[in-house]
Amino acid sequence: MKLLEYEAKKILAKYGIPTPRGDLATNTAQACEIAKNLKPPIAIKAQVPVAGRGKAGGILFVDSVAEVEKAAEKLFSVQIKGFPVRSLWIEERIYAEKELYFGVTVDRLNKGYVVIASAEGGMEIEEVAAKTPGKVIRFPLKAPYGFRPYHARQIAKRMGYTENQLSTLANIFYNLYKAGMYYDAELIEMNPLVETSDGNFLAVDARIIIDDNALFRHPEFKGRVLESELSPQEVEAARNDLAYVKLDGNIGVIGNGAGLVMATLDAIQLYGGKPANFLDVGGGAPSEKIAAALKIVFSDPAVKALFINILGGITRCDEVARGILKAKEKLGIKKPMVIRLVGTNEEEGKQILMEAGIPVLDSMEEAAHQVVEIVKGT
Amino acid sequence: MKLLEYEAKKILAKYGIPTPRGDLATNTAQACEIAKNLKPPIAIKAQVPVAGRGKAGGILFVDSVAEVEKAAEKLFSVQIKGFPVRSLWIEERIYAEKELYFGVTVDRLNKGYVVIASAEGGMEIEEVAAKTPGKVIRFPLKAPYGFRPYHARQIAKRMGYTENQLSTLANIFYNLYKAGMYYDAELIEMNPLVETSDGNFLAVDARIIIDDNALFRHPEFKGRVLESELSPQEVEAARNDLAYVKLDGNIGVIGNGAGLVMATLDAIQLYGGKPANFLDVGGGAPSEKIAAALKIVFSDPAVKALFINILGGITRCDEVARGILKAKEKLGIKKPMVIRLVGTNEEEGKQILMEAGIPVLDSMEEAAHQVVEIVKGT
Amino acid sequence: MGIIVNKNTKAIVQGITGTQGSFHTKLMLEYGTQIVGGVTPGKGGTRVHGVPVYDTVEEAVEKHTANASIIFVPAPFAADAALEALENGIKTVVIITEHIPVKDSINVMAYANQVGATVIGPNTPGIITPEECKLGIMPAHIFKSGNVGMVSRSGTLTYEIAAGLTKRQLGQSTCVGLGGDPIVGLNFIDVLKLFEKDPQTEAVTIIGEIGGNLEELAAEYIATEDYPKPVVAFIAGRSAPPGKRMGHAGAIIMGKAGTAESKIEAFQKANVEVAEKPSDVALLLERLLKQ
Amino acid sequence: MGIIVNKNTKAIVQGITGTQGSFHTKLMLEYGTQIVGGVTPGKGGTRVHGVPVYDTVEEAVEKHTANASIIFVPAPFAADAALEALENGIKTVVIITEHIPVKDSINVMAYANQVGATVIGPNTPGIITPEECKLGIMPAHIFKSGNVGMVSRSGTLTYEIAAGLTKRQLGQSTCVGLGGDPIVGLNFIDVLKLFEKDPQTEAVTIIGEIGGNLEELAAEYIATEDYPKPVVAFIAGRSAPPGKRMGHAGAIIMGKAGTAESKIEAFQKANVEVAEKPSDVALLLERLLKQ
Repeated sequence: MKLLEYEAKKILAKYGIPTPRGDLATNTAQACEIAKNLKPPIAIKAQVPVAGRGKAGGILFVDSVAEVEKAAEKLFSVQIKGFPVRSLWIEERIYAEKELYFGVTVDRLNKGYVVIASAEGGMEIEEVAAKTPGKVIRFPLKAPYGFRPYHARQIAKRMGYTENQLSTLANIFYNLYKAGMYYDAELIEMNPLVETSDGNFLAVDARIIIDDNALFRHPEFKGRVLESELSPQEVEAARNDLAYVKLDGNIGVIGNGAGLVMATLDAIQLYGGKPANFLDVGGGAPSEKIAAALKIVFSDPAVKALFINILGGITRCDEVARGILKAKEKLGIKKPMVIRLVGTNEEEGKQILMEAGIPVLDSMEEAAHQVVEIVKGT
Repeated sequence: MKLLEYEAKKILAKYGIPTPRGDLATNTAQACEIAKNLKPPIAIKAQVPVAGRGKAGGILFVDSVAEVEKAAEKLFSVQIKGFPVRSLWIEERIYAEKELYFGVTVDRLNKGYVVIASAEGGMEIEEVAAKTPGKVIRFPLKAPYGFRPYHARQIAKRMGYTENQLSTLANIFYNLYKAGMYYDAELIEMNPLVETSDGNFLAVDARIIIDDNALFRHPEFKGRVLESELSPQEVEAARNDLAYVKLDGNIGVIGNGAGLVMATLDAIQLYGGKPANFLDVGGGAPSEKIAAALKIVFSDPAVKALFINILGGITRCDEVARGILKAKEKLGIKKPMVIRLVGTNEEEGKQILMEAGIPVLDSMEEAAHQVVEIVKGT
Repeated sequence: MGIIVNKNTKAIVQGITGTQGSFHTKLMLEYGTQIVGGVTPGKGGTRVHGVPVYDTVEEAVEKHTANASIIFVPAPFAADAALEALENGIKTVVIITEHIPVKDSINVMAYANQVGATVIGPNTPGIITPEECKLGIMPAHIFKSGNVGMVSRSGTLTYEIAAGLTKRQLGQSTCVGLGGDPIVGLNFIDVLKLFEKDPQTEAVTIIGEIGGNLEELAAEYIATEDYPKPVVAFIAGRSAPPGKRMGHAGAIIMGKAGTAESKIEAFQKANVEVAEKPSDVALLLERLLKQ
Repeated sequence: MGIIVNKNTKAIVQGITGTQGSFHTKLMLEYGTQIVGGVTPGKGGTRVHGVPVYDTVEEAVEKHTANASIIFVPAPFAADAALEALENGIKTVVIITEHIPVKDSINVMAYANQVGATVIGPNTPGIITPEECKLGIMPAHIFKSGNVGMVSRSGTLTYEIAAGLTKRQLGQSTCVGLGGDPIVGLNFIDVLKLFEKDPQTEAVTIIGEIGGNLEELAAEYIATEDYPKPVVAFIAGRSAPPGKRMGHAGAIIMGKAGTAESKIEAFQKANVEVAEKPSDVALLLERLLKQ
């Protein structure tokens, strides 16, 4: 679960990490009210769950309180990378003497958390990392000991800080880590962490992604899911515990297992088709879930035909067949469907569909080929 | 820091451990008010920081709400093991089908925490442990992994519980451990943890001792020190960061270092004297602290003579000498003092005292012998 | 033979009384796997498909000298179950459970590393050494004993490819599902090393997918170590749009890795044949094994 | 020679810029101890009595190949300092600091055990191998090199006894202050084992006190292992009133142990001479060494 900037900053503040003075506005009047208590220049920042918001025009700077109204109005009226702006974070603009980067995330290879830090942070940090890897510190953490205050000091030292700045910075690092662990963050980062001309440090932007699997430990986020940020299909998929991603083609795809669905998309593309979506029904889906999946896929008007690819393990082919019939009946589906169905209860499933006049194939590649041909013919 | 029963029970309740229904009363009227909301029989329990309170008459049981007044009045009027009763815990009396024991404490040998559990708990648990050690489970914990839910289940199982009771009990164990770790407890125990006739479990008594050295992590206990529970000498000693224990003899003792002071007491006893106290000034005490120590010792009217035994390491003999003179002057001390002073700045210290007409010895044993003879002569 | 599990493996099932645990115990028993006991706290003394159930792993291990465990315990309690198995001396732990918090998995892997145990998963279909031992939830009939070692990050896609191999009489030595989570016990390189030492395995197929850089690292390993057995790879997700990276940190760790392109390129550089379609895996293996 | 520290020990001082750290650095240098560096975060680049100060142990170890550390860091941060030393490869860590929370000490000891390092303290006067190396706060002039190994739980009482030995020309091989906390890195048995192997040590004196059961266990060890060097014990606290036990749990762990009586009895059973007064230790050792 991605937190918005303002949520992340509130958590940082709770852990004693300095952030610029500011507050959240959900309308222009509120934005102006907040600005009155701030010292210009002021930054007006769209609260949208995407990276690269600055480059996409989601952050405006003004030099006086009087200019806040116009800037806020402008941001409330646009979409940033497809997301409508529902709230703004209004804060004092900080001029950076230096922009640092500090973050903690999960490192697959080392099977643990890893701290990433750089004295050359900011928007170009990925490029710094790619071009001059030596400027980026990667510090893998050893479970169960984790990140300790002296690790934080080692990193601050390697970044070139000494004296009071070393201790101040190390405290910020350590506290960010603690916040990340408490909230089960897959990612927690400050970028930029700004060093001001008077030698202080402030987290000017922050990002936290909480491990969805750990949300049961954080009931405070219950019901936070921002459905308004999802498409209608995504909302429906989430409700039915289906993994759905919209793509820009015209062949609907339903399958069981992420790897198999991905391979199905690849096969469609290989034969010259364009998938309209990724939809994984997961393992052991009952007929209702299958029916819901069909409904979601066909609610996308771009879909000209559907390819269902099921390899039954826990998933039972007869349940899949019943789900397909249910959806077909209920939704009055007229568009063509190509069905590949093998595995557990295969014979029963095939029989159900054949009795309803729906042909079933054995080979996924053959089926992929067929659905592409069908769509080409329409 | 020893918590009182009611404080311990509030912590247990916070961690989801069932305790009998009850509340705290600081006067008899309040006790009666609380009792009205309880189902008799009722237990009235003096809140005093000592073990063995039950045997000392600190717990009374009554069969009706009407009898609470008399019982409360009685307890408020007595002392339990020397402690006046300032509050009562009024709770529903629980009849035990079985009394269990469960606690977590520090194990010097294994350099870690240890869980102790027994299906035969209650007041006689020490005797059970001494006579039939097999009935007591000792489960040393391995840092940093600690006690985990499956350890709790293993212990519940070894105690003979199965089915739902196993899970319920394991949860209680695990939660007690979590409470203990959170509060930096040197000891946290439930005794008895009662199994009722309907198979439920309740912590009928609980004890928590918090590691004094960890109190900086628990500001909620700041200022909690119950000075009313200490003697005037102990209060004065605590204020001056001196370790003072009242004993029942007539020779006052001041020394630096707990081991040395203990050995000094032993030497006095060896020569037939009786020490009036233990007082350790610690390391590097300045003259003011020495003077405070003398004041405390002489405020005990039983003291007939004082033995000061200083082996200077960090402690400077000249500071000690100055402190002695300060106190002597300020308090007008007339009682005899035997002083043994060696180590850092020994010559200077001796000179200061000799100039004031106070003799100084080199051997602690000789000095101990001398002070005993002086007191015998008085 | 095969790797990690074989006909001498004596396994317990943690969470045996749950729907999935009970169902798959039956299937594993039918396959011939030695399931010697089950564990569900509070259900000790009962039986599931004839398998005795215990309250603790401690008892199950004591009574049956089990050396493996398969875990179906719900996510919030699964890491605890894995640690229970590891602490009680189990050296092979298969965690079927999905949705385990990553922090919990990290602790499990650290402990497994300390005690020198193998963890498969979490979020894995499990492991099968065909005709000897199945510790997992994969459909058994699609596998057949043979000389191809399989290692994969996905479930049904592996079945797809395994079925394709079996159809063409290419049996498998062992098929290992690494698991779909960011933190899993084994990576491709670990399994490649095991297959290298296994006399039954004559060729290996790696089934990867987009995300992470474990495929790239495996390719590098094959190249630098001059891996002695032929390897065929398949990567799912060629058609996927550029993925969402996990913040700057993710981008820094991964660099350009993670896309199907990057992975395929890495394998090709290592002279590993990459199959275009799932059914091509069998064809490429056939050719390589004939050489 | 002696044990644990000797003239080849190269030590750093953590918390060197504090009052105690700076003061004792001077005394240790004067004694001839090789203090190669100091650590205080934020004070890197300065010097204390000529010793270069670093911000991290990492740097100090890198520049000076130190193999020991003495810690004067305040209690809330002392455990972290100890872990920093241990993680950076320091194999002998002396923690002078008192009032460290027991939970923190437990973690330090677990980590030290894992990396195979020796921790002395916390709450210890330190360790001295007379005329070679002093890593501690004990007054130096009362010690003299010789063949008596000393191990003690207390500070000034040890000085009392050491001074008594020195006065009678009984020098010491090494004197180890275990530390007064419930959780310390070494116990009597650990040190007895080291003295057994040390050729310089010809007799050992154990200075114990009431509380805990480590003296009883040491006595048992001496008896069952038939310890080959003569041992003299002194126990402080014979006149102490029955102590307060730590709840039922404390009583259960200790049984009857903990009193001076119990300890003295245990040593006598093990044929260890127990001194009645501090000055008797030297007399008993003289007699035993003459035999």
